Amino acid sequence: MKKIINAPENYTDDMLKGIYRAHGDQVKYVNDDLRCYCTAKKKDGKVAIITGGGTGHLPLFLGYVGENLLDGCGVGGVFQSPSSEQIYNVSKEVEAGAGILYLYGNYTGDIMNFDMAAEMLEMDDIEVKSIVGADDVISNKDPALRRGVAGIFFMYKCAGAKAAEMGSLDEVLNAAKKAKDNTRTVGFALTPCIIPEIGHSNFTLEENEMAFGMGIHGEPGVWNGPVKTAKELAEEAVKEILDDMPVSSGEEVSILINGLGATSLEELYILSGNVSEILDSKGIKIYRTFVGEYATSMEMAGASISILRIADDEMKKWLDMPVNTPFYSQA
Amino acid sequence: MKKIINAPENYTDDMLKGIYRAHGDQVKYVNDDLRCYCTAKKKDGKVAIITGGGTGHLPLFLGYVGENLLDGCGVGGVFQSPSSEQIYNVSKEVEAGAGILYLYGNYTGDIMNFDMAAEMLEMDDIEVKSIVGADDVISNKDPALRRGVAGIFFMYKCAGAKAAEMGSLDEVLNAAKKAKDNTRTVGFALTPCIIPEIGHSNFTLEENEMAFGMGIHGEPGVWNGPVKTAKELAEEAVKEILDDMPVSSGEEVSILINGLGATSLEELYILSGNVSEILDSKGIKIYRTFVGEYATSMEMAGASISILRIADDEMKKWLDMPVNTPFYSQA
Amino acid sequence: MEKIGIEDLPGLFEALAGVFAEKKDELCDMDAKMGDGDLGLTMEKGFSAMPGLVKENTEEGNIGKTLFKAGSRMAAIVPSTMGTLMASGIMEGGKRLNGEKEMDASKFALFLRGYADGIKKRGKCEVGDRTVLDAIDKAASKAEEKASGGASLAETALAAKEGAEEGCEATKDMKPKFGKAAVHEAASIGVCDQGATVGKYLLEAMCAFISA
Amino acid sequence: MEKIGIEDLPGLFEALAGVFAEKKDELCDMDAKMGDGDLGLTMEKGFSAMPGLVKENTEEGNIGKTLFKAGSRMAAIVPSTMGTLMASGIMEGGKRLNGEKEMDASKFALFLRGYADGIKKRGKCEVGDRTVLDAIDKAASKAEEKASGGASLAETALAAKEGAEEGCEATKDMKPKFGKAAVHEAASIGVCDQGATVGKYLLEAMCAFISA
Ligand SMILES: Nc1ncnc2c1ncn2[C@@H]1O[C@H](COP(=O)(O)OP(=O)(O)O)[C@@H](O)[C@H]1O
Ligand SMILES: Nc1ncnc2c1ncn2[C@@H]1O[C@H](COP(=O)(O)OP(=O)(O)O)[C@@H](O)[C@H]1O
Ligand SMILES: [Mg+2]
Ligand SMILES: [Mg+2]
Ligand SMILES: [Mg+2]
Ligand SMILES: [Mg+2]
Repeated sequence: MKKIINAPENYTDDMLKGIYRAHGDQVKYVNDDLRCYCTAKKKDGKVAIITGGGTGHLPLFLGYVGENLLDGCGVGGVFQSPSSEQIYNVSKEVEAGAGILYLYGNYTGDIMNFDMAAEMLEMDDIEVKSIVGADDVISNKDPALRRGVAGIFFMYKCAGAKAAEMGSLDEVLNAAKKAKDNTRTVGFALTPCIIPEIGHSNFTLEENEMAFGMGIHGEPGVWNGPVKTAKELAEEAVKEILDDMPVSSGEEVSILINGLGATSLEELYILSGNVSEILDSKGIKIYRTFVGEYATSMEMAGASISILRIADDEMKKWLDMPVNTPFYSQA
Repeated sequence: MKKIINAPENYTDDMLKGIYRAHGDQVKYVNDDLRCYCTAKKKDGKVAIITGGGTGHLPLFLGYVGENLLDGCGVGGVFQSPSSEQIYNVSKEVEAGAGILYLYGNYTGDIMNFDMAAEMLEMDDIEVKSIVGADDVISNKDPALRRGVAGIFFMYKCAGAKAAEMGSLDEVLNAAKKAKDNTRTVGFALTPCIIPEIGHSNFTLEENEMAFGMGIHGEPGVWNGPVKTAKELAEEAVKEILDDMPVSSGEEVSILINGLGATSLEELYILSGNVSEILDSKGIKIYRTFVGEYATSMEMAGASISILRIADDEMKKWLDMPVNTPFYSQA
Repeated sequence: MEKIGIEDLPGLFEALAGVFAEKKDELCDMDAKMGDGDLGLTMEKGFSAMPGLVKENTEEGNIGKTLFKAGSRMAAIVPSTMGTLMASGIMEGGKRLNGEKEMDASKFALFLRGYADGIKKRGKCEVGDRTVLDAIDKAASKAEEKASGGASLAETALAAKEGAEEGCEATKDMKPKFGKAAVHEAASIGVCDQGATVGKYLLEAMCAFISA
Repeated sequence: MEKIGIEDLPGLFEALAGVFAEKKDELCDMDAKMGDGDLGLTMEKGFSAMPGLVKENTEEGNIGKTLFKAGSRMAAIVPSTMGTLMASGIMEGGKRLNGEKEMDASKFALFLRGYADGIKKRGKCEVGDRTVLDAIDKAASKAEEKASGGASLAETALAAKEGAEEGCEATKDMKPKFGKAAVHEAASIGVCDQGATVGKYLLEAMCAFISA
């Protein structure tokens, strides 16, 4: 394992210390617990949106806490859920009188802890609604059982914008739901990653082997085989997505080409170009293209392709809304 | 070689096609040559700032073309200079009546081609001044002969801000120079990268070996040895920088913790935290902390640490100025 | 041992922690085949924290509340799926024994039923979904049957252990429904669910402690 | 061959391209030890483009202008350090022969002097800086000496070749001043500069072509 770290068991907390030291004007932690990550710019009367999940996916999850996006994040250890207590403490801090939306990925550990936190808040008479990202087409035939991956960005964007417009809790939930219903993702890995405390990767890929459909924690994919070209990968991924969520010629979409960590931005743009060509050939219009690292698995090489079907003009307005966090800005 | 690409010989052009397809509202190319990369938002009467260099360092170089930063970029093949003709064509397009500043890295190939382009522009009576980034402390004892690496970001930021303020060519040059004189960088690599057309890395590092002081094209470093901790690396790098550019207790600096490509953002923040602690212990104040991928070597693992000594309040204003490019935004 | 008192709890959980330390790599490997490979890690971490948590959270004369409070602290330490489920089991099991001084055979069965219900509620799962519940539910049923017939704590624990083993074995033929494993139906055929395996080891270790 | 005519240029550059195709890996390896390892790649690419460029840019009766124009096109194809230096050499060499129909011994010497001056100007380097200039400058001097003594083109080319070899050999003891190699002084001791090695192969190939 080659990493720029200190003691592996301090990985998450050392990272958090660096983040608070760098961005103390924008974010802070509460309850003396580094893992209770909150915006420093609370806005009265706004629905508070809270996310959370394991460490190892930066800028996901905490990186989306900021203006016109999210308000707080429970930070777990590497690939592990934050505790219900931490989520509860974040909730108490950022709640601003209009209720709370929990918006996170569809992983059992996270669900259980967010549910427990919500039960604790009920006792305090604070209203909480929950929605999970579940965009990974390959992970399950049943949409309700799919993993949440990079496509959660679109949910953040839409819900964050609606909350910034001072929408009600139900309206913010509906914005998230609209994004969720119209988002699909397919990903693939070229190399594994290593959990610092474990010290070796939990799967291996041969010199020229890749894994199509692999999960962001290294959950095995649908096929392993020789590395395909960017164009072939784009074709296969877009097909999986459109088979699951048909988009007609003339309709508009937004695309997100996400790097898993080690893959260069150069490659992501090659892939983005290929995805665009395929959509062009089908007469599908592209409204906005996002390319970069949005949801990673530390130093895993690979990428994911997300497509958001533009449901209406309101959604475009949400996508266009400027955002600003220490990790992500859109002017 | 595991990369998400099509034909290796089309790497640069495939990447550029993807970029123009994604960001056609903000950037364009001229002379039917994808490698002549220009802003689509030319501003009359402003000094035009042009950069350029080899492909493989995204977001460097073209990623900094945009509002309040740069106006054009000559794009070379992987790790190769753009041609003088390409630089000339970009210059003719973005020149807006107030002269041109060439601002690029201190590499012989680039120098020769920018010089040739400048000679061609002289014939057209267009005024050009040139300055090179040369911040890599390790690369040479003589500051004039040092390589330019991630620290060029500070030069872009200062010169771009001064040009946005409608400063004269000399004023913009001086802003770049002020940043240059006060910037130092030290970097280290944990893994090599592979030039697509070559297909194998041009150096190797053992399972637990790293290279301190390595160049962004893989030029050998000052020592190779077992991977050190983030804290040790921060100490060694900061020492090299401050030995070369003393900063006293009470003075202010800005820091840039840059990832070389495969290193996770988590690790960069761990490193950033350690650098901050060292500066804190010396009584040096940190004005702004930049963490992320600013100048990469495709999929090389490693990082660099840049320190900018804040020369005056004007420099702070330049650092604070919002910028917006398809690759980089600061609100 | 005829009854489990509050003072026995640290020793009980030390025994469990010992078993999970031993099974750590095996569980991680099982989990890696289906999921993310952290299962052994979190089980060891969670159960090895419990002896201390039980001591810190002891409520004099109330073994139920002691277990509930220690369990809720454990949830914060290992918030992974199985960590949370184990904590939820201990908490709900503890709730059922609220006010009790100690556990005899029938209270042990009560605890196990609570343990199973805690998992069921928190995991929104049913018996047959190929989870840890399949092992624990069967353990609770067998314990209830034995205890209601007047058996000793040791006999009840033995029945519970056998139930857990049976329940775990039965997962071999079940299709995974939840999360990471669900996509790998093929890989799961003929193999025990890793969570159910945790349940089996848990009851085996409890039984060994009680019979020792 | 007694004179090099415009019609000989494609063949000349084909011969050069052949040599650099052969030396490609060797040059890449030398360059990797000191710099970025692309040297062989760009030399092959640049010189193999030249036969076509010469044909496309032929100026009837003006070998100088033909070389100048083809060289400036080559600069656009291989804009790396050595690519640009080689192109600059050909361009400046061509300028010195502006208006000439062909190259005899003394014009060949003139061409080489221009070649060296082009490198010197573009690279802002001096003899002794451990660069390609050390090989080309020595080649030009030896050619000038021979040609001024009335030697044939072949004799002049032979002298130039020997000069390039000498100049290249001499870089072994020179300290690198420029760019990527400069930091690796130690690694460079006793080894020829890779750019000077290019200069040596260049003159060897020219000499072989002229003498054939
Ligand atoms: N919803 C659920 N209800 C009950 N048990 C579950 C549920 N989901 C998963 N499990 C159990 O958890 C085990 C995996 O535990 P663990 O490795 O901690 O999960 P993860 O790493 O996926 O968070 C599975 O083998 C299964 O027995
Ligand atoms: N300023 C210079 N003037 C003349 N020759 C130079 C100069 N800098 C480098 N060289 C020559 O170029 C060679 C390296 O060429 P090349 O590999 O193309 O450079 P790079 O890859 O660094 O752009 C060196 O060995 C040296 O002979
Ligand atoms: Mg990365
Ligand atoms: Mg990267
Ligand atoms: Mg697991
Ligand atoms: Mg080179």
